[in-house]
Amino acid sequence: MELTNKKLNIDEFLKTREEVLKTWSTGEQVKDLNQNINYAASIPKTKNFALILKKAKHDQVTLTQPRAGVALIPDHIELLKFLSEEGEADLLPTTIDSYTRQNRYESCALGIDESRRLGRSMLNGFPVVNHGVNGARQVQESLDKPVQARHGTPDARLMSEIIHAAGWTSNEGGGISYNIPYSKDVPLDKTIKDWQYCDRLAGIYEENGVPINREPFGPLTGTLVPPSMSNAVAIIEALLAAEQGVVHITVGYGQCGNQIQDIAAIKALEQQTDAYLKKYGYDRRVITTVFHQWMGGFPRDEAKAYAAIANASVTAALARVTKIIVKTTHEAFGIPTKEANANGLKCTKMVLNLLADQKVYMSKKLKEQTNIIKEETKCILDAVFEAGKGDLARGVVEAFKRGILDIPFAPSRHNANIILPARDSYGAVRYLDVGNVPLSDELKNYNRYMLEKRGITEKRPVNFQMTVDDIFAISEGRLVGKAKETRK
Amino acid sequence: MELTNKKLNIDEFLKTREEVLKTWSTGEQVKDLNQNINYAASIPKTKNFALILKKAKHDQVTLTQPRAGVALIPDHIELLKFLSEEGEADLLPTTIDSYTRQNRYESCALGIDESRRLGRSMLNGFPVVNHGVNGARQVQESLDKPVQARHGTPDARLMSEIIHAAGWTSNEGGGISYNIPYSKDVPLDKTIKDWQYCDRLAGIYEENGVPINREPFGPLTGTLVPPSMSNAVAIIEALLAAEQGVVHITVGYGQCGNQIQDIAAIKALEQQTDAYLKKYGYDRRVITTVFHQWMGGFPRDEAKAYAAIANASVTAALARVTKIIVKTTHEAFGIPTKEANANGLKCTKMVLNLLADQKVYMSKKLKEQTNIIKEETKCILDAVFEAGKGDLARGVVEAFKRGILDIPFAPSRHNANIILPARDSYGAVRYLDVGNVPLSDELKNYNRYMLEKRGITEKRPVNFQMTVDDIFAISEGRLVGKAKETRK
Amino acid sequence: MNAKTVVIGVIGADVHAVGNKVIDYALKNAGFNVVNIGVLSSQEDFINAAVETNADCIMVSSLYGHAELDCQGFREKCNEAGLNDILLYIGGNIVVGKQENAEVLERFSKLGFNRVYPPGVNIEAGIEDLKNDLNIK
Amino acid sequence: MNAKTVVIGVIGADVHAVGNKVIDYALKNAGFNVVNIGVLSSQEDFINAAVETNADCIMVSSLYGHAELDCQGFREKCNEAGLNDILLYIGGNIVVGKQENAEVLERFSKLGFNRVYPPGVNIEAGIEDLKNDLNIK
Ligand code: B12
Ligand code: B12
Repeated sequence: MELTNKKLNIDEFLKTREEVLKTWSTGEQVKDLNQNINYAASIPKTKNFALILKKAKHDQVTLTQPRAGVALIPDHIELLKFLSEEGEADLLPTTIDSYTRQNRYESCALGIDESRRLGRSMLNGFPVVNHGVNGARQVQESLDKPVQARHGTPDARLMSEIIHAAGWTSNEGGGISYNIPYSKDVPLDKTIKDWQYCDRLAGIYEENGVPINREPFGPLTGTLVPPSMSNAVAIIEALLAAEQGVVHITVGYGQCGNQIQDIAAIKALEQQTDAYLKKYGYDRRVITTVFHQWMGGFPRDEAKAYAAIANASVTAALARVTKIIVKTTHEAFGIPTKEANANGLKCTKMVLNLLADQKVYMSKKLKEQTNIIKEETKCILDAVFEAGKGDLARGVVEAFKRGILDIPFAPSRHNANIILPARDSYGAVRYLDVGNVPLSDELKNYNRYMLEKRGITEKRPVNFQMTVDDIFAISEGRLVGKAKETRK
Repeated sequence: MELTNKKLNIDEFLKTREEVLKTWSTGEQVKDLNQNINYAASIPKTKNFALILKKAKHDQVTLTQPRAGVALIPDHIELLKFLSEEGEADLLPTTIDSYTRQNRYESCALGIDESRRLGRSMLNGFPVVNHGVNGARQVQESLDKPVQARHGTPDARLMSEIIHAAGWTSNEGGGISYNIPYSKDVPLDKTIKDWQYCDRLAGIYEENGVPINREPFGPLTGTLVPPSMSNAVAIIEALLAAEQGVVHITVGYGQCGNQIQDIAAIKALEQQTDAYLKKYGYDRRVITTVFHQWMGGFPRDEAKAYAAIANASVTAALARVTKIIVKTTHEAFGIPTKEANANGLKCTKMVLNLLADQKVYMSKKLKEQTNIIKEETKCILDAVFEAGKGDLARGVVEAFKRGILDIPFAPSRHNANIILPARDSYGAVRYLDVGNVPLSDELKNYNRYMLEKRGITEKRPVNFQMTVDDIFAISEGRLVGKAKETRK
Repeated sequence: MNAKTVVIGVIGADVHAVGNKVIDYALKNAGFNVVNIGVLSSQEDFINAAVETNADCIMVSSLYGHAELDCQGFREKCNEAGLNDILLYIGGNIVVGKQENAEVLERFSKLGFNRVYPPGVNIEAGIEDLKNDLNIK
Repeated sequence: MNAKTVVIGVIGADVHAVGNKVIDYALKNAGFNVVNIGVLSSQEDFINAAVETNADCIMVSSLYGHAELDCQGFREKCNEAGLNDILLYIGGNIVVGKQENAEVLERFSKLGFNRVYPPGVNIEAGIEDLKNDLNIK
């Protein structure tokens, strides 16, 4: 089948499905789609991710969600319970381990064994495919809040079958956002197709009365991604999902660090996602937003990590996002303890509470930055559609080839890897090298101008060293990187 | 001598001085004012509080300062060194214990002995008068950053003599701000006179080439003080200090919690202090600002306390204050350990660094709130001048009698204690009962309107219970207090 | 009903007034007769007020950390004044810094306090205990 | 000067690419010959690259926490491939969670690594050690 942005037809879907379920032994258990849906329909509404998000959007409150996952079921349940109770998390995750993400289920089996033997989790997440639908249901049934799978899996078809069958009502990912930052050599047309499958699956649940939330992974590589680039990808994935019948979509954005730019990016993302969905005929979609606390290298000092966490939460609160993904003070070291994780949540929630009744007020600067992001995003999206001759799915593949879409620091061979980002003097992320991203001349000049300004202030050339310094900046205690000599 | 806002004449000053120095044995050691000034002149410029603040203002950076003080000299030095090095504090304090503040030097002596005996500080600060000028110099000489005395002393004349003679180049306090929140029955005319002495002393150093910084204590009772009330007091104390020849003045403000109102308050304070000083002929004054992180009841949970600290730091950074006074995660419990204190500092500095290159941009809302605070402040100040028939010092005494100046929750008998504050729906602090504060009808209506709005939203009467709930709100994890039933 | 009388105040060189005002309000709301001697009060101030008003309980607040110094001999002075049975409560931030609760409790029990409240215990808890201790329903 | 050759890459199912790109840049700046096999690399990928280019050192990055699983038998495989003297470095976030440095160091030394870098040690430190180990001034 050639790649195209069309709703999968059911026969095709079911044929693929048979093969998917064979890729690991636990696939067998979720064979009966109707039964799966019935089970998912039976869980209480208060545990439905999509509905809780919709309510939060309506009430204008921001919900907190941690990342968390360990190898063994009882430990994982204990962990999530702790984050729910002690950490006051509103939404629960299950972070999936890296072997599962690469469909290396045998390695998972080894990791599970080793974890049992050594008494500590040897996997960096919960191997949900190996644990199968019963394991996944056990998790969901032990908790009284909605559960989502958070991963980074290029081919998440089997996983998606298992989690939805277990009543996990949200799935993170997308054909671009779970490929380019998460793999080296998986072709884009394959991941887009595989995620069409996941989206279609969600659509089928939706059509059968079980709202399912889908969340494109906004931050991508989490490192100096210009807002217009990540927004473009989020909007594309929202459109691709909508085509497959997905109704509840959460578009995401990873904090860049300049408060005005970040708020502008959220506003632009929200408004443009809405507008593009309408433009392409996807009505009655429920669009919510998610803000990721700083996704790049984190400060090692705990007090400073708290600062990064709380500062990000201020931005989220003022921008009134629907949910915020929370970091911890252990971020720079490794998977956090449950206590550190709960502390990150509590700190975040406290900031949200302190600012619950406040919001940002429009200034000239905010309007200006919002417009710039929107215009840049439009340049990119126009070019993607054009590259696909009107077909968005094919456009994406072509756009990555040509570097129209180009994600900084991505490991994938299918990413052009030409553009370079850096911060301007105010800490906003700009295109240092715009590569083949088809910005208008005016926008190119603006980006260049803002960086030259920094170059002049700091008396240094505008080049890759600036980018490198910016990569380390936050972990070394500031936003805008200082020239290398002053670094240790 | 009748109270009047006139520069003390030198004979009068020296006559008083003789008596002051007799009030405790260590007074004798600072008898020679010239020698004191020469010593203070000899310390490096980098340790001069006034100069460092001036530079920070020029560079538009925000400096951090902790609170800290223990009973014994070596421990105190160790503490400050730790906060300077590990905590990266830019400015150092010495918090003075509560007995010294009440001039109860015998109790201090007991506290010092008990601290030695028990091996832990039995005093809540550094008893600088008992340690005398040599002890105070030892502290100053052991450190490479400027030192300030922070206290709450109605009669700080002897203390001021000792600290300046020891090269401590900043003194916090004022005739109102160190009386009304800090004592029960000390007459205002006495404290104003006594602080005229302290100001005149600073003025004499200044005239002899040693810049001395004076800082009226902005937050007052730290609990729901409407910005215009604390700003009015700060401006009055700046004017009183300027009359005595003080050049370097830091006006302060304690966070109320609504970001827009807080930033508006800082802007209003800065601009009006400048304007009033110029209006009354005090030229060439160097006005800097200080922002106090939330001064009321603090959350007990450490992660939540970090949130309060960092959230306050965001406001300070965006408002571009010259310095910020830092709280700690132990705030709700007691005097912090040096580690907790350093962590508060590091968290604060990290937020400041993350936002160093950013600022707030003018919005309609910010302009509106700034104007409201300015107008309220002007109503109050006009009435104070009028009450004193043009003499500010006498006006203050009269204004407190009449309740023109009226500070919520103050312990002093000389405070009218009529006004009641409460938060509006956005968390901004308003006058619930305006008492005798002479706001214009328009401003009164505005305050009332904003609170009625909250009453309607929350379906509850606008009364003292609202105030009580707001007192507990932040320590219980939010900004706007919820009705009592929901509290434990 | 014959309202019970409580003397409240903040001991020593302590000026923290907010809690004191809240306690005043809460005790009155709960039906007690409140004699509030305010901040900066000495042991003698408390005792005189209690003797004069024939009080059932003295609720000492101390926020600033000097309570250990300020309360030495308090119970003995109460006895001397004939207040042998008076309930002595203390609460607030009663020691310098964050210390082990159990240890602090013991220190103040030794000083003769019937009930000792660590930081963060609000007055509501004290009122409940008081009702129990005074057999009020 | 005859530039020394270093093979770099990220082992296992690990896709963290940022550090890898920075290390590439830094080693080249420091005058090394860099063979970058990128993320998601197996032990075999590292060894093949080292054999082909006659490398002096293999610098393994592992960020995602599975290094202990991914590195089992690495030194032995090197030996089998005739890379007996090759320097093996590893750095990044090499274990799951925040663990005692000393213990982690020991575990990886046992796996045959010459140098083991805990989280937060930047590549600059590794380059200095490499120069020492290879006698470069
Ligand atoms: C950005 C990031 C991501 C991005 C990566 C994008 C990409 N493709 O590159 C995304 C969001 C995709 C991601 C995904 C995941 N991540 Co991640 N990620 C990070 C983060 C925040 C920063 C990493 C980074 O770029 N740092 C900046 C670079 C320049 O520094 P560096 O990588 O540390 O490298 C430097 C040094 O370590 C050193 N160094 C590295 N290798 C070597 C080798 C030698 C010999 C020497 C001398 C030095 C050296 O030098 C480098 C340059 O100075 C870290 C946490 C942190 N550090 O703050 C977590 C972190 C590495 N991620 C983690 C995890 C678990 C994951 C996920 C499994 C899922 C999750 N929980 O989100 C997936 C893994 C997917 C996979 N299969 O690998 C964990 C690892 C846990 C552990 N070890 O216990 C971390 C530590 C976060 C945490 N505390 O949970 N992540
Ligand atoms: C506001 C405040 C101030 C204001 C007080 C204004 C005023 N005149 O009232 C100002 C700024 C002036 C101030 C000054 C000082 N303060 Co102060 N202050 C605070 C703060 C932040 C809040 C206190 C408050 O109002 N809370 C709200 C009220 C409603 O709660 P509360 O007072 O705790 O009372 C409740 C309970 O404790 C309980 N309770 C109280 N008493 C009793 C008694 C009984 C029997 C019962 C059952 C219950 C009970 O019920 C009350 C109502 O629910 C606290 C720290 C905190 N809690 O976050 C520090 C704190 C009390 N202050 C402290 C200190 C040291 C000082 C100073 C010495 C200087 C300094 N370091 O800044 C001076 C002292 C001056 C003096 N001579 O007393 C310390 C005490 C240290 C210690 N015990 O180890 C604290 C704990 C801060 C800290 N961690 O360092 N302070």
